Amino acid sequence: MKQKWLWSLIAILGAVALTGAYLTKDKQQTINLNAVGSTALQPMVEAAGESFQRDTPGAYVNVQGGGSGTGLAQVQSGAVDMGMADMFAEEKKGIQAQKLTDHKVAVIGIAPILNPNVGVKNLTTQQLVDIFTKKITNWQQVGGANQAIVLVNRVNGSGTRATFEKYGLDGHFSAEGQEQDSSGTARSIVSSTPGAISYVAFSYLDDKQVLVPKVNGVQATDQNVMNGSYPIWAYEHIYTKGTESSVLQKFLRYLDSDEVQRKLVPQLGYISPHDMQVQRDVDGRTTPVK
Amino acid sequence: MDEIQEALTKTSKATKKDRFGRSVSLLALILILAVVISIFWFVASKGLATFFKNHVSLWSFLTGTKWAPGQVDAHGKPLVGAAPMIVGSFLVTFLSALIATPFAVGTAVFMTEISPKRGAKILQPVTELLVGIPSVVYGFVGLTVVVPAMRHLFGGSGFGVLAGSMVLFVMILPTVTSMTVDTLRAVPKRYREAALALGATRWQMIYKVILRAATPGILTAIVFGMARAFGEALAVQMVVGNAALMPHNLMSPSATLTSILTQGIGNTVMGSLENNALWSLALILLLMSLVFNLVIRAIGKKGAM
Amino acid sequence: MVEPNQLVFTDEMPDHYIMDINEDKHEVALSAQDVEVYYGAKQALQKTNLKFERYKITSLIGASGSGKSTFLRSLNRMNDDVGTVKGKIMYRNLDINSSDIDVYEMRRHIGMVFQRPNPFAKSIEDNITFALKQHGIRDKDELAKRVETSLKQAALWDEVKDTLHKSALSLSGGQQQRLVIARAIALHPDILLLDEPASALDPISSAKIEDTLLELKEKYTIIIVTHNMQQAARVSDYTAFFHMGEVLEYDLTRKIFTRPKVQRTIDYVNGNFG
Amino acid sequence: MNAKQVDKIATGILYTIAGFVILVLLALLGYILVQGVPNLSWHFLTAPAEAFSAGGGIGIQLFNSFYLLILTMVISFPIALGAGIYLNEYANQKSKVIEVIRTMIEILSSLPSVVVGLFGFLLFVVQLKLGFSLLSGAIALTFFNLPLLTRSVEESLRTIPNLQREAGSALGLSRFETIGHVILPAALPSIMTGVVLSAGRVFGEAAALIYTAGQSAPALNFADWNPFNATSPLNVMRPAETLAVHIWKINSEGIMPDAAAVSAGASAVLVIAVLLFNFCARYFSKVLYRQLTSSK
Repeated sequence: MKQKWLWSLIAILGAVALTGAYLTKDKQQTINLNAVGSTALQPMVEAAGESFQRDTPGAYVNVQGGGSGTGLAQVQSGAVDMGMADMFAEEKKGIQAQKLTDHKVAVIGIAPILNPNVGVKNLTTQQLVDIFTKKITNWQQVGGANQAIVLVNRVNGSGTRATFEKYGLDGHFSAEGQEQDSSGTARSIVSSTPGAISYVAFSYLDDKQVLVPKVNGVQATDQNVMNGSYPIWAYEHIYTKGTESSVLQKFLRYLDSDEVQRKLVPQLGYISPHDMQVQRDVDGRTTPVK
Repeated sequence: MDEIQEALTKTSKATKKDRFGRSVSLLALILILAVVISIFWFVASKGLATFFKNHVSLWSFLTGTKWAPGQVDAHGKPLVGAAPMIVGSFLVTFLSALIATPFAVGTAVFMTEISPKRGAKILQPVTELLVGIPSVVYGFVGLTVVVPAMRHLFGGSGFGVLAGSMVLFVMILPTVTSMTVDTLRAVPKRYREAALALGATRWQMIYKVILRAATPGILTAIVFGMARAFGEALAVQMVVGNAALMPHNLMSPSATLTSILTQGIGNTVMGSLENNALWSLALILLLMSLVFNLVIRAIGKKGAM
Repeated sequence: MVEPNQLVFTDEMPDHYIMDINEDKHEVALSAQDVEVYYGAKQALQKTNLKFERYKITSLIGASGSGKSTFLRSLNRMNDDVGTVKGKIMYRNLDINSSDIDVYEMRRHIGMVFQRPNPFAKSIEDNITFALKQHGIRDKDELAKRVETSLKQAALWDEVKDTLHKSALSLSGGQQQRLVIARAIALHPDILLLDEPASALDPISSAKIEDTLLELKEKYTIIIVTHNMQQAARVSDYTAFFHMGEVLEYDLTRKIFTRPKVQRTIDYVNGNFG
Repeated sequence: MNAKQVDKIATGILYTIAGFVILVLLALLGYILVQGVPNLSWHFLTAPAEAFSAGGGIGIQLFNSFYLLILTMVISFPIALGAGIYLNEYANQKSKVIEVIRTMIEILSSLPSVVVGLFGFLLFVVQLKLGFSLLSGAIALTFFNLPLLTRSVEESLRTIPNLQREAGSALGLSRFETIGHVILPAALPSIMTGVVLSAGRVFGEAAALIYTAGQSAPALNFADWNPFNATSPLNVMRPAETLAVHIWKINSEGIMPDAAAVSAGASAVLVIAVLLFNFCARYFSKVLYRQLTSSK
């Protein structure tokens, strides 16, 4: 039958093409580096990976989001080479932090954001605590417009929320309220909802859309984070496990190099750990850098 | 034995082909079954771990109203009360079905009884197209159009059960409509002719004959739409507000099972209580899906009698 | 022509009159022995014993639900999926109702035509050649020959010979039914089972089908279920009368229609009943 | 009020409802297109995405979406076809087991796709070490797609009258031959509709892919079509962010200044692609149907 002939021919041609392709494939051995985790860190590692690949033939950096929890769990289980996280591994339940190696690749500042109609220029830590625990429910009570307060939280377990609660709310848990799982959505909700308050990383701050109040009289700027006067910030971590391959070590060194830290990090709205005049440990103790 | 007798007692080529076809297609079915069972097993084992490994009582899980898996209550028990999400899911589901039903049935009647040609020409392709729009885009439109509209109409933040229901209403409308159309088309022509021959007006024919005959099918379509709504995640998540609080009115931000599940899963560590509790939500979704299916089947059986 | 005195009649029960065919003088093509059909727990056909003579047309008549179609469909095991058929169906000294028999092969020899025309959604030509090709006939000339002869035998050739490539669905109901008959005989079966082949057709198409059957009789053994008394009287040599799931009378057609022996048959053929 | 007046009013109401629904649906489509189409350009459709500066395109994502769709269909269609055939043609329709199987498949179809995605993540990406790859994504989408596709195949087959099956068996054809040459061709248009609908869903699916095909789109070398090379577009082991995932990502975490425009443009492209896909499939199935059913 004609059809049978045709199909066999196609099958044979396909097999030949595949074998040919396999035989003529790039001889270059590729080494994959996999990074999974925090979506906040994803663009930076991705961009760094692209330029790293250009300089290191055969290396292939594969970066995926999935959330800090996923990243830490996967690097712990050995499924990926790097776990990207917004928090210290010690802070995440179910992670045995002592088995992981921490690489602090960036510092991220987090600022409260308000809907522009609120009209509040400054908030003290106490006021933030009262707002987020619903002791204060109207902006009038902190000198703003007569407008009910709408809380927009980040998801329970997200690094941004953990950092904000720890350093912005002095360790208080926020009351239940709306939750959004991404910075972009949180910002657009705040910008369009009268009376809304949320918090996002500095890279999402946009004066046209939202109002950024001072915290305890300190402006949310990179400079103030560096000198330690602005309290709400956290490290962005890359965790690795056990012995690192030479290519992985090279990539980690590259992430710490000036090329990344001076150019890429500021471009993405992060702060380089190199510029920090203070440092912090897991328990939140801040000490000056020598 | 002559040639024909021999041929009759031998296994013919056709039989061999048939055996081949039967085995291959059975294999495909078994493959799907394996997939289904492994997913069920996976969800069940993770979802049940909350109760067996983490010793959360089923009762407090289903009735508790505080959802904060990372924290513990005064007795040192984890705060995993799923009641707000369960209520939220049911609210948006029923509400969206309630809004969608008259529109879907009306449109379907229009397409089959009043203007079959135009109806099919415009609505059919539009319906199929809408199914292809990703829920992210629905959510995006919900965020930029529905939520502000709700805010202007009813005050509050705009996020809440009602906004979620409105988005779901548009999402399930095409499904419910096209399934209803199928049912109405299946009503035998002689019913229509008989009714009209008896002097009934078109509306009487539609109302008293067609819709009566098609009721089981229409119910199935609605339950099917509800099942869809119950499982929808991304779009609802963007507009419902995601506050794990008992909704006290339709405008207060609330959460659904899917919205909490989707946004929480990446931030928890596999095997931890926080993670298992989320899988318990997935298990509820699975069981609800089973319930919806059984309802559809029950309606189908009743209609067949 | 078969003469009544050549036939042997068996047990003359008050309400049954079943003729047996003398196998020494008449070749039997197919015989049913104690055939019963059950649909689930419900018995649709009582024990039935019938012999069918080769190159004759046998009509099965009776009211709706009398079991005649059920019986016919059992003869080439079309009821396998829907019910249980007990008893023996003997064909060429083989019980074709046994699991040793290859059903598909058997159906090549015992073909069937249904009440509603069911041509495939293919061209006229492909409708006929499709099954042939599947059965391994590849030769183009042979295929063309079979198409022509079977269409001629089914009295359709003149109407479609120029449009063999057109879709079979474009034919009229009567033409479709004749095409279906042509499709069945193209396989050169031994026996042809027809289940009310003309009931859905207009009188002219119906008459054409009858003519076709009379011609086919030369080469095929035909068993036909019909509701139409006149049709049975016109085309068949033997007639079996079915009632409530059993055969009440089986005899030469002209006897059934002129001198039936069972009261119910008299009622039925005279139109007093059913 | 007499019956005639009621009839008139009811007809009026039906017209209003239908009109309203059409209006809502068209407004939705219109909104997406009006927001998105002005952002479209050749550059936008072909350029790679930018992570944090303006002017990025969606070229790679667009290619990924289509490639992933094809891969998914290649895997899932034969399976769904086989299972659908078994369920409708071979299985004993009264069997309780079959009913249970049908229910299970239905339940799978209403499972949130994020659950399917996570299952795929744990099984393929982690356990089977397929990594974040097109292959993992295609298998996860297959899981997500199978129930619907099976159901639609089964229902398409059910609409073919039994007369056709009887015709086949009366000719001594095996069920397999009858299905292959008679039933399937006749059911083809309806099966195609099912395929198109499920393709639309696959094309727009995001949640199941976030954890399987991944959320990054590494640069591709469109001059290298050897499927075994790392940067080849055809390589199934590479991570591949699709258009729907891209929209999701830029809506949630996008920090490029033109995020809103990119998102709107990408949404419009998605809708247009689904639209085109529908038309092509419809045309194709018509041609195929004509070819299979009668030679001219």
